[in-house]
Amino acid sequence: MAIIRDMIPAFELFQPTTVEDALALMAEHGEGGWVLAGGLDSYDWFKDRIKRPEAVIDLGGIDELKGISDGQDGLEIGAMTTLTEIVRHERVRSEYILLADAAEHVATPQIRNQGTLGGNISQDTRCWYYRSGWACYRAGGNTCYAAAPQAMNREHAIMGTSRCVAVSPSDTAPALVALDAKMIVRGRRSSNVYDAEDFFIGPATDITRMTVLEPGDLLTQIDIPGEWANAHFYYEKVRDRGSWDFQLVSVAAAFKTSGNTIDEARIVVNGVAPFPVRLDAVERLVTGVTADEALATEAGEIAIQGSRPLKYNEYKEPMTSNLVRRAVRSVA
Amino acid sequence: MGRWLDFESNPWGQEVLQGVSLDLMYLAIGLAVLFVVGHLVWYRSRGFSEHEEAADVQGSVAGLPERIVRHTLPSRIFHWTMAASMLVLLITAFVPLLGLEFAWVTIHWIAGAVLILTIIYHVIHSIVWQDFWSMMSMGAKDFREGMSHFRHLLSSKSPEPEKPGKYPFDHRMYHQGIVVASLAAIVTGVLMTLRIKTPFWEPNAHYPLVDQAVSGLNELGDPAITVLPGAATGLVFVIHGIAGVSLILMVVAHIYFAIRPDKRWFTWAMVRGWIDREHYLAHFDPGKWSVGDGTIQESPPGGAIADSAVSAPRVDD
Amino acid sequence: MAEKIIGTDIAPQDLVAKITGRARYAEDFRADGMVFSKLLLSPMPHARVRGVDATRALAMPGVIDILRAEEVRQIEGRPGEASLTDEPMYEGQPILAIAAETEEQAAAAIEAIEIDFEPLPFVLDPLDSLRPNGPNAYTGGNLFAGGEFSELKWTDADFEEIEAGRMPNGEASVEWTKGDIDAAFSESDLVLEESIVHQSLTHHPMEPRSSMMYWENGKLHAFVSTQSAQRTKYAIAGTLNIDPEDVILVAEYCGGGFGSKISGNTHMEVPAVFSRKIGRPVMLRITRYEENYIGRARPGFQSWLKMGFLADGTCNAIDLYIVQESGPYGAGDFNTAGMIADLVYTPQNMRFRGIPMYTNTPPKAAQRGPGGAQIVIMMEPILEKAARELGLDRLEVHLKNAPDADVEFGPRNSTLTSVHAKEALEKGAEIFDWAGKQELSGRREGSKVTGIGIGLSPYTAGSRGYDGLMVIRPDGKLYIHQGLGNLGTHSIMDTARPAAEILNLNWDQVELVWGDSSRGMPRSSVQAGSQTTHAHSRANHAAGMDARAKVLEVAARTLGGSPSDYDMDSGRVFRRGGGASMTFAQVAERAIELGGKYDGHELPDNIHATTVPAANILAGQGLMGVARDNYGGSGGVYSWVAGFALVELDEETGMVDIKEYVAVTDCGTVLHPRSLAAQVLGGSVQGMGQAMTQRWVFDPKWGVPFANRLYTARPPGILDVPLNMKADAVGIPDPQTPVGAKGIGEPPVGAGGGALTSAVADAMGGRCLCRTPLTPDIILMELEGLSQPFHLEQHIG
Amino acid sequence: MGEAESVGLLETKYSRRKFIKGVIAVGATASSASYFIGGSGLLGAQAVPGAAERLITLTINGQQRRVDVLPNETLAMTLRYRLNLTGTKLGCDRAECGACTVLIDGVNQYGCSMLTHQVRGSSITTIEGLENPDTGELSLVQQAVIEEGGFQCAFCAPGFVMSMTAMVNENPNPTRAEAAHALSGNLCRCGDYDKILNCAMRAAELARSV
Repeated sequence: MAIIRDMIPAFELFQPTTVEDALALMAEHGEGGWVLAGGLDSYDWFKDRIKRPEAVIDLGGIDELKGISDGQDGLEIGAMTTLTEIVRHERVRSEYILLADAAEHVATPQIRNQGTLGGNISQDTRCWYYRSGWACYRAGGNTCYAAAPQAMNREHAIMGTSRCVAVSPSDTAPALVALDAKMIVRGRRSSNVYDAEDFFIGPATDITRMTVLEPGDLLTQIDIPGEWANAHFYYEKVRDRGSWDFQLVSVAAAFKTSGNTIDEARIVVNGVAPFPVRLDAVERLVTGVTADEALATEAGEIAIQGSRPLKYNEYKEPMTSNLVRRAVRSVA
Repeated sequence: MGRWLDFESNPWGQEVLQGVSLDLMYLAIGLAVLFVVGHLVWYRSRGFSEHEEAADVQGSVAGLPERIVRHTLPSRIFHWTMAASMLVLLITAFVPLLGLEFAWVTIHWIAGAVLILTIIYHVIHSIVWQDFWSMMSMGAKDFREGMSHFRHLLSSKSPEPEKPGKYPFDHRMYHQGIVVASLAAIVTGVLMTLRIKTPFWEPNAHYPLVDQAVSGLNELGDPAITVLPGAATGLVFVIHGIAGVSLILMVVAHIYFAIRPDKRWFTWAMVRGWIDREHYLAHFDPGKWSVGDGTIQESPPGGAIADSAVSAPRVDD
Repeated sequence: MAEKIIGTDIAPQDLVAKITGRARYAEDFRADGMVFSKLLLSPMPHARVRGVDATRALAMPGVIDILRAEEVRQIEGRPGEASLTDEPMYEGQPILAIAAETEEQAAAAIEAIEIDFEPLPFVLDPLDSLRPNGPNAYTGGNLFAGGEFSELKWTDADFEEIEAGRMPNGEASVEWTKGDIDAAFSESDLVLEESIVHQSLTHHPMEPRSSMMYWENGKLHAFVSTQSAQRTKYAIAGTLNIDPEDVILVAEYCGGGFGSKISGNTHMEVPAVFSRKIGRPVMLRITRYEENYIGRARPGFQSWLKMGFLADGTCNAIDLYIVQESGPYGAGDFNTAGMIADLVYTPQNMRFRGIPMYTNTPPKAAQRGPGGAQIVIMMEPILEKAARELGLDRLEVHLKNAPDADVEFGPRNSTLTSVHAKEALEKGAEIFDWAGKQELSGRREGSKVTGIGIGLSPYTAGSRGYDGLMVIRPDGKLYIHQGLGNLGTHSIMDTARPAAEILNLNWDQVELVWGDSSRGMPRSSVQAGSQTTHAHSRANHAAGMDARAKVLEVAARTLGGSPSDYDMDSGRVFRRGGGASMTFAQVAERAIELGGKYDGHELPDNIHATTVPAANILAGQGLMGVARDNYGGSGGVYSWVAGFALVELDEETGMVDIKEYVAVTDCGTVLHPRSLAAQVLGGSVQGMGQAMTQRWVFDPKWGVPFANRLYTARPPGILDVPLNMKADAVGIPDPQTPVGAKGIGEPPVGAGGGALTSAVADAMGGRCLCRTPLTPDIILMELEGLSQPFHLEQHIG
Repeated sequence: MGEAESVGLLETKYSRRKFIKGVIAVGATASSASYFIGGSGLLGAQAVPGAAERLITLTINGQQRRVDVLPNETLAMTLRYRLNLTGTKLGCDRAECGACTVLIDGVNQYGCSMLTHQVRGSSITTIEGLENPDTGELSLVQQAVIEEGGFQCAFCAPGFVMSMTAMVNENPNPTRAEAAHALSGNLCRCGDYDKILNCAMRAAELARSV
């Protein structure tokens, strides 16, 4: 069968207005169903004619999934809230600027105007072998083309790999892990709450998925606990171009400080593994310590312990070290 | 009826083997269950005793020790490590496919490495201290022995089969089967492990030379080009898969017999290392498995030697 | 007195159409019964089609027909590109086309085609092909000369030299020398030697090369995306082997080409042949994915450069070896690069060696400043290093080596009409405040280091001998017929200005006619190599003079006296010192009465044969000005751009922030300041992308490109360039052309890119990464003292 | 000279030629040469709650347009191939260049990367809708672009103009850096960013002055 791109194959479109209807449709269509949020990841798959759902379930009409509201403690963000709304939201800016920063680093204004928080964290990896429709492990095949000796893997993972070496592409994911956000996932019958940290899974657990979401599951809401409100935050993303680009490496960190002593920290890097990586060792190192250049440097070194670069991505080690160093340095 | 093999497109759009399908795994599990149930039913129907038959001792026990050493400590250690690693391998291979997700890859290849080591040990050990060939080689006589044993099982009218040597026909057949399946799984397994990150090497997804061999040369006969890249990969996965499912079958059967009351004394032998005189005389032909004089009781220097002492030259060679 | 037109800012006449959506590009045209065509692309970098089974595809709903390679023109006996082929030379090469009522049906049909390929050996990296027993792009070999294929291989010894970082001595297919380099190097006070890799990169114009065509009454109506117009009409006729007058070319607008659509493109043959075959209009909508493959790319270089300098900064010797990644059908960049190196540094001793190596990658073509841009970007960091080691100022070194008007360069000692490189450098240095910025060089703030750089870049900027054609119609307006393509440089309007001034008209008395060959297009240059401004300001000048003379004659013949008694202003011709006068409207009427040469029924015999049919269309419609550019001249026409950049390099991330950029050009008389600035800065921005972000990546195992999307190929965005950029011009007219104007399209690319590679080298304390693009990973690895994962590989990233 | 003539020339001349019936009267061809496959499983699915109907009404540039849209059809395709609003360009069809930028309820988004069915309830503005429908007067942003002589090949221009329009409505007082940020979702391969920023700043200036 010859390959052709750039025409979306036919599918049925459903535009439910309630979560119940959406879940029912998802249950009805199972593997053949495709949930559409902002769609910017989905259309790529469709136009490449690699993913061919029989039914597309557009969440755009479900108002209960949109908007940001005050929870009893912290914020409750509907999964279908656009990134632009998050960037501009007053309370997000004043108390959780980390999330606004991360959201503002996503792609371009047009994409932020359409892309949603739920979509941004649920999007698929950008490994170009996988996205080219090659039958790799993640696609159900028996090979990782990106880990071959001569393979082009500049953007791939240096840690957390297992057969698959693709990285998590999301800019907001590390911020949500750093903020200890809670992901509310509704299934047809049950509904679960995951820590952001556990929401993202690696290939060792399931090589075909980036998150815990299975067919039939719907991420409905992201809760930002008040605990980290107004903490000292640091976000930075290194990319090749000023817009459109996914991160090479990014860091999102939250510190509770007294003076320049770190009482508690959550430090997360992304672009280095198939999931946002929480640096527990670094957190332990810096907790209860007064931040200074020496500490920052040590934190940077610990950050990349156990990393195993591929042929073309060794640079991610110093880059990750330096970003973590800067995050800690920002407290000093 | 499902498909037994899966195919995929390589990056050039050519169709290549991907591996065995899940259906084949389900088939194997199904057959295993069928065999066990079938055997139970049939065994009952033939009215054999569910209990260990009392060994009616024939011939004299004179000069025979109380305990006949059947498996020396090293052999037993080997057997149980191998069994453990084999179980781990099967579980880490098939349980994820049945839907229970966990990080299995590392466990799987480490268990594989253990299996390889135990087998190397076993081969060396049996070549040096045991009669390697007596186990491996099967002669016409062995088959006759096996057939008569089998006929007797089917109908009590058929004449009582003559007793076997240390390792009865079915045991040895089973052993050969395991040898073939494990070796196939190990060779392909190693090739597959080359494709993932281990502390020993960087992953390499391709076997150009094997591809070459599998797909042959193109019309130009130019060795610089592989006609069907990725063809070897699929073959490796298929062989590994087939070996895997046949191991399921054999292991299930093995365990089933091991826990059957009437065969349990075999199992105990693998635990304790010895069988009692009565079982020895009841089930074995001292001519084929002579345990010599009683010197055995004074535990000799190293069970290994003792073991070789009991495996006497076989009458049929 | 009519307004001054040359040198003033006037919004381009087509701008309103462009920003209201009225401007129609090729894919915006529709026709009754139009069907859609889709291409089947090769999945392999080199293969042979063994069999095609389209039975299932052709039976699908809406599917009309299939077009195979044997139905289009094939180039036999030499490497030559066909629009469809059964021996694909690169992954993504079109094999066949399907036409269907809808594009979706056509796509589905392509998927339903069973096609059997035999893979053939392929090579992506020229050096691999040069290795002993390395693969060849063609089954016949890796070089083609004298009508046959041959194999060029280097020895293991050569590759040991390469591994050791030295220039190899392997056989070259092109070589020229001047002076005595060995003697010169022995006199040099400083000799620098580097291996340098310049990446290959796709053109990626905003508009993919879509086209729509149909046949009516034996004539082909072609709606295409092309840089040129008149010449494209003849290109289409040539491909189809039909009478050029049977081609009606409609190309009102072109969404960028940068060298990839010079006279249309290879694949416009598909809708032309297909629509003739099925008798219905065919739209071939080229997608960005397809554009990545068939849209052309700049050839990459793997090269070795040895430069000798005297203590005073004089470059006294250059030894340059370039291996070019030429794709399956070749490119000439490497030769130009050698000449430009000689021109910019004027060493009196030089050796140039080059190999254009065929590879199984998408076809290469001229890309804005072909060869020149690459070599400038490659050499500026070496100059930075030299100046640093000699304790000299880079500006001084450039000034010392830059040529004057008497320069002779290249293998044939070419000469130039005018050179004001030094003036450009000096003016640029002044605007940029080079002296002041020197203080900032190497300044450190936190992890950020400042670097400044210069890029000095020349390129061809003119040609001669084309025709001008214009008519003053009875409505009193001057209709200037342009055979040029409207590719966005505004030259289609700006080159008309001289005629308006010669006839002393106001700009609103002038109409431009372009974009449709049936309306009369004079013989024109192709819109490539920055020829247009020079060539057609001359051609329109000549035709304007012809029109002026005829207006005066008509006035004299009508109102008495001799032509010299008359003058003209704002559309009225009058007797000097008052008295009788005529409007241009009356002049046009009168010209039609007089006939003969006045209304174009008699044409000058020196105009080009392809101008005649155009003039015949217009004969009798008014007073015709038509003439060939006979102004002559000797020597090549080159323009220059001196670029100056200030960057901040973050040593912890490897990210480079371009803070300031200034560019000054020597391109003779300025016709349109704002459009000139746009050309200079726009070209510079492309150079910035070339130096900093754009890449082309191939998987070596499968020969498949991965940077095949805009976000992976990374052309520069608005946040990747300085917020404020300045452009200016020296403004000294070229003495050999009546208007004094030279072209400008090409040179800024090297200036923008070179200023950056130079500035980054400066920020890194004189370390040359000797590789583009300068992405954060490469820079960071260097700063951290880690060894790069590549050596001289061409397609990485 | 006004551009109306120069481009008008082309059109008046065309309309005299019979073949142009096809080329210009695209309104007709939009339906005849309809773009996608006719049928789809959707027709049978309309009973299902939330299933989208194919015949829909879109509000485009202030007009109600009734149009038959497939479920898998993007807005850019509907505009270009069904409604002949070809000012919305397809540069990449992958949300990577911005040439297809349109305003959805005043917000700039990529027309190539949304399903037409998703914007049924919304007010859609394309480049063709910026001029004053009564006077034909150019919008402030368009005037600013003319004043600054913006763009080169201009294939990106409609997208940029739409983004500039969204920008000045949101923030008529941007710094040059803010303007660049607002336009960072549009690509210009001619590299004319400096002039484009001049246009944006001038547009904001004009917007402030009214």
